Amino acid sequence: MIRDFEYFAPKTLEEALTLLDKYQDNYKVIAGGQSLLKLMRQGLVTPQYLIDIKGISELNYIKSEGKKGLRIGALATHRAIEESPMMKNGFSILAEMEQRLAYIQIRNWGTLGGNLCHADPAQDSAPVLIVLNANLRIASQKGERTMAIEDFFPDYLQTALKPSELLAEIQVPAVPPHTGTAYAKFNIIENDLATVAVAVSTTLSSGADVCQDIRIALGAAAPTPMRAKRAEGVLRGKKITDNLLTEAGEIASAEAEPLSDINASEEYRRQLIKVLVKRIGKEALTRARQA
Amino acid sequence: MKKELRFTVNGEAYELYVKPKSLLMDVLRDQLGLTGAKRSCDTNTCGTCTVILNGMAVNSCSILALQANGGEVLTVEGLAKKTELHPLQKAFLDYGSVQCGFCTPGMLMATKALLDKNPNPTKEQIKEAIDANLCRCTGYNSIIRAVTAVVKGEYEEGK
Amino acid sequence: MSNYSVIGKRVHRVDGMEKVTGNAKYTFDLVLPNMLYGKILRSIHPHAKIVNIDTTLAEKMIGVKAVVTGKDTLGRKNGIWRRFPELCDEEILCRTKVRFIGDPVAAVAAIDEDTAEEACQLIKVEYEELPAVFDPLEAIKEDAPQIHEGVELNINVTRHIEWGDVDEAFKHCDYIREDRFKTQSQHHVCMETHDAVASFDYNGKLTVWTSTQSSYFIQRLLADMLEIREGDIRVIKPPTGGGFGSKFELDSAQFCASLLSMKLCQPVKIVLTRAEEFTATKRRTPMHYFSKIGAKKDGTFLAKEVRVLTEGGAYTGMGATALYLTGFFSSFPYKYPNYRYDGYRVYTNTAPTSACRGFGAPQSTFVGESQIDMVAEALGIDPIEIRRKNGMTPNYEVPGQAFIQSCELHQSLDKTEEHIKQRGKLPPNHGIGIACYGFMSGGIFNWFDTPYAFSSALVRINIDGKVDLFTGACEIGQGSDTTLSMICAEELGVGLEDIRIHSGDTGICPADLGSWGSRETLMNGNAVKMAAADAKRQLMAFAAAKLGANIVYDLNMKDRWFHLVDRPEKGFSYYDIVKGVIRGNDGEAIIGRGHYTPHRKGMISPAYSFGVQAVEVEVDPETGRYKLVNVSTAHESGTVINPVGIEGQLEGAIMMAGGYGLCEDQPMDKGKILNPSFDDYKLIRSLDMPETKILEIESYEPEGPFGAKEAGEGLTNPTAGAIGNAIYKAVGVRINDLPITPEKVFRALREKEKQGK
Amino acid sequence: MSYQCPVCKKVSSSAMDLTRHMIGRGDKVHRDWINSKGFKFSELLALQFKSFGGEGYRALAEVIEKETKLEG
Repeated sequence: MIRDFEYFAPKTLEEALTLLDKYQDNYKVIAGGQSLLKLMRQGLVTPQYLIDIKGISELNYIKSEGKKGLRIGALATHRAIEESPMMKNGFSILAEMEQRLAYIQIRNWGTLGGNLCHADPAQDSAPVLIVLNANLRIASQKGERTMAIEDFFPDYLQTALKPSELLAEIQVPAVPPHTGTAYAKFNIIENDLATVAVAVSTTLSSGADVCQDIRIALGAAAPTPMRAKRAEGVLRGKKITDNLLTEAGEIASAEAEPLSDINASEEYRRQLIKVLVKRIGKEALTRARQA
Repeated sequence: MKKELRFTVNGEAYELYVKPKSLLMDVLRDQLGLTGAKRSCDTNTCGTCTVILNGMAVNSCSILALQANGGEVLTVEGLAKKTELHPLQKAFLDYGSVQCGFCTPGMLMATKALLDKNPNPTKEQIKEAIDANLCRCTGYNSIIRAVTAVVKGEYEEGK
Repeated sequence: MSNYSVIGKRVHRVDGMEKVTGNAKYTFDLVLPNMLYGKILRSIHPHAKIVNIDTTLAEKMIGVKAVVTGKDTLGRKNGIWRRFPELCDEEILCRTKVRFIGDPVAAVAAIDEDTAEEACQLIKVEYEELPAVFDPLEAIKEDAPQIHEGVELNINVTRHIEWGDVDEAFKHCDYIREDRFKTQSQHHVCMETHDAVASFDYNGKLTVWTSTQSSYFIQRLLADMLEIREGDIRVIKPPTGGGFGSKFELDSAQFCASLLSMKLCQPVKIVLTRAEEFTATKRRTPMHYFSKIGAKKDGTFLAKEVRVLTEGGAYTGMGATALYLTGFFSSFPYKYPNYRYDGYRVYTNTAPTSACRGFGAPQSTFVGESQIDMVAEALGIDPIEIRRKNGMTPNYEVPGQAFIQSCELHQSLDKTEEHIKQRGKLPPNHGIGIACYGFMSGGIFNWFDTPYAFSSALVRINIDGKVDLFTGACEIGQGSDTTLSMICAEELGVGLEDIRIHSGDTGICPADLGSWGSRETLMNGNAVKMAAADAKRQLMAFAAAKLGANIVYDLNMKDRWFHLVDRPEKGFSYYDIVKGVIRGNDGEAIIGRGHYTPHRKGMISPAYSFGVQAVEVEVDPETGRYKLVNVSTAHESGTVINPVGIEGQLEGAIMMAGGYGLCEDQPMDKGKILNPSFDDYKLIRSLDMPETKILEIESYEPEGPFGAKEAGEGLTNPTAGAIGNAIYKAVGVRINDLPITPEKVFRALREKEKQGK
Repeated sequence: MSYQCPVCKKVSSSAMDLTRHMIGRGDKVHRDWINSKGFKFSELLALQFKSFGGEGYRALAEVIEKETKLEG
């Protein structure tokens, strides 16, 4: 049963920030609400004030700014991103990820910003945005700040948002040349929440077939989305071989901190990380060579 | 504490007063008597409450009614033109895509939304369009056959 | 082909129009004037004494109209095995003790659902926790907590089946193997949860609209529990969103709504949430299986011995029947000359286990078909060949148990073999596994102790020739309204559009046991056919007299035309005959009566379906994840009355049985079900659904209407076993406990690797 | 050869069959008789699902063979 709350539907960012400032931490912000309403119906979240930002059109956009890359308003829906013509070249991975995120009904109403703020470690969007090196623009009445998405998830189901702050924009820098990106999640039922998810972005030095830079991100492998930095170390600066990828997979699976739950044991999750890092690393490499 | 909700449902304009916590599904079912959209899961995971909002298939159990303010809603009750069935409805009958029927309204609206946007979907796209919609009776394949038949034009007007 | 005019044709469901337009009004959709909404408060402990229930705060709450607890009941114990009082063990509203997490302790009626739910939270229940037991192997120990007074070692029921001399036979076997298996729980997952609208009026009459598989059972059980005359209770079954075995016992929504309504003389509606549905309604029975089988070198089965211990949960429900059927179907569909089964059902402090589509047979088929593949491999015999060698044939008697009339198992095996050959060489990590199965066409047992015929029907022909068909059969999505209307139309010689069916309303329909055990087509079908024939006879008599034809001529009616069989052009229109007969009957409408109760048909069922299923899987050896690629089924169900209906049953069963094999389970921690939502309870969705193929089989069942038999539950039986066999074929590992999750496959593969080294 | 249940007088064709009858009944009187012979009923029962070959049955059957055989 949903508890009663006081409802506000600001039409501008300014109005929204004023309300957030006024109600400090007795409020909850709702965008698409595809996760939030579920929690509210179960009585797990019972806000006194509900601030509905879904109608703030100035936060609903997808812009391509050439060298600066992509700028995605926090209220852009998953479906809009999935179908956007701007999701090409290095960004097509975003569309691929979105297409496997839950179901069309949910993608139609749910927003990327809302998905990130729900901060579920098993969510699809975080690992991909982490390997794409995305930044988040956070707004409040006191002003704006940006932070790397990597730092956005301090703990399980928690974000770095301070009271009265709002996630306004996701900034995805242009993908460097010779870069390949790939994403995959493991689940028993297609499009279900990930048992384990892996995203990899590989940049090859021009000419030589050497790994100039690599980013590996894991979902559902720890209380928060995480980078597998030690695994990256294995590959960075080297010519990537199957053996190296296998080694990277083993190291990634060692540095992860997966839990045991009804979907999979910790041990099995580690095995899945091992396999997926190897496979997705290879996929990213192939794409980098084609890029 | 009730708030005004103005929207159109199946072409009719409505002005209602609803509690902020009312879900779109509740308003459609309890206030407008449109009981086609069902509730089966409480967790946004079964698709039986699917309606079309502003041209998109959505789960009406996971949208606040007030979020539909100013919007256009189509429910299964608005699918047929008076007594003339929509091609999808005819196909569902012909291909045995209906058994207990509890998921049928959601299935119809999900596939309607698909065909409105994409008149020639692949089989994979049809499967994807109903992936949110659980059905314990049919095993989905007869529904996929029905939609495919509509796509092939078996149900164009006059046929 | 047949010369039938209605049956065997591809027709629209008679309830299809209402369903595709959203017009169909389910119990879930019903709203009555002055109606209240109820909620049920349930136990949070697996086993506890109820010391006190304080409802004062809840009663004081604005909007709350009534609160009931066990004290407001007559203290009767409910059970569907009415013939055996010791197995009627469920109070529904607990008075002194709760036995599982979810056991109802109180119910509230209020002006809306939210108020009722809040009121439930205001009810203070004082519990004294008792030690609880969850594992049947623990529950049978001397020092285990006793769950039901006087039931020692928590043994609820035992079943024993035996024929031949098993011990002697094993001595003559060339090959014997013994294996242990475990099967899990599965939930029915009806899309419409359990719900009811009860309305008790000032004349003391109770009307209940509810989503049920048997309106007659609910009527009778309510009469027992509430001490109201059967005739003063009317149970109406609106369109129903699925049953699958979960909806023919009296449930908490029906009982609590009725009780609350009786306190207020106001309609009360209760709808279970999905979480309640998962945690507080019954489920498929988990079983510990020990199976020993012995064969000759050539693959002939000589003997089989099976022992089963089932997790009963807190109450009996239909568990006793599941225990018996799993024992019987462990011998199916093969000719074991010597067979022995010992089954024990044990109470535990978990959600009760009961009937679920397949009724004990999915468990036994998974075990039996897995083990037969192991035997075949050990003896170097082809899996199809060994099944051919031992498979049942027409007119076979299962000693002391059952008599099989029609049986096209061998035809099904041939078709399946063809199909596999056509598939040709498989890609790496693919495998095709097969499983044989069979099922009953309705049970013969009468533990319910009904004085009525198992099935009954009434046909009334009105002056304009429109036929009203009244039957207690319950349309729950499986298509009985359509199939029975087709049978009625065919027998009468009219069109399907001439029939209007009225079903599942105890106020106007003759009693019928309802829709479970795959009984409707055969049992109710026979009753409908008999009623139609009775009405037709009255028309024929009049027509014969009117025609004044020579006595040697045969008369018939077909497509609404009475005629001489030899000279079809000579006759009258059906409509004229109907008018004539009613006039001749002094204006009384034409009434036909029919009923069916199996006699001298063995102990299980009057007829059995048979079939073979081939499942192709693709396994990822690194993760153990596998994909169901294709499922092809040769199902033999006698004459096909409603082809569209059979396709639906067949493909739908694969969704449910595939899930049973792959992912559906209800893991628990100290009696608490850990996945009570669709987030965590995994179900096959459209993207996971395999290609399905139907291999058509010709057959005819003498006992069935127009030769028809079961096509509902049997199809749930083979899939899990076929999946297990397919995975073995693909990557060489065998999983003996369901569900066969990717993680289990992965672990087995790693084990195999270790041993390889 | 026939054997009679010392508790409820059921007659069986073999000691093994009578053994199953007595374990199968599982009520107090049958249990007490079995336990009085130095067996632990619940262990015999549990054995049926844990160990193969039903050693429990056989051991009890030997006792029954001796003690419940009917003459003639």
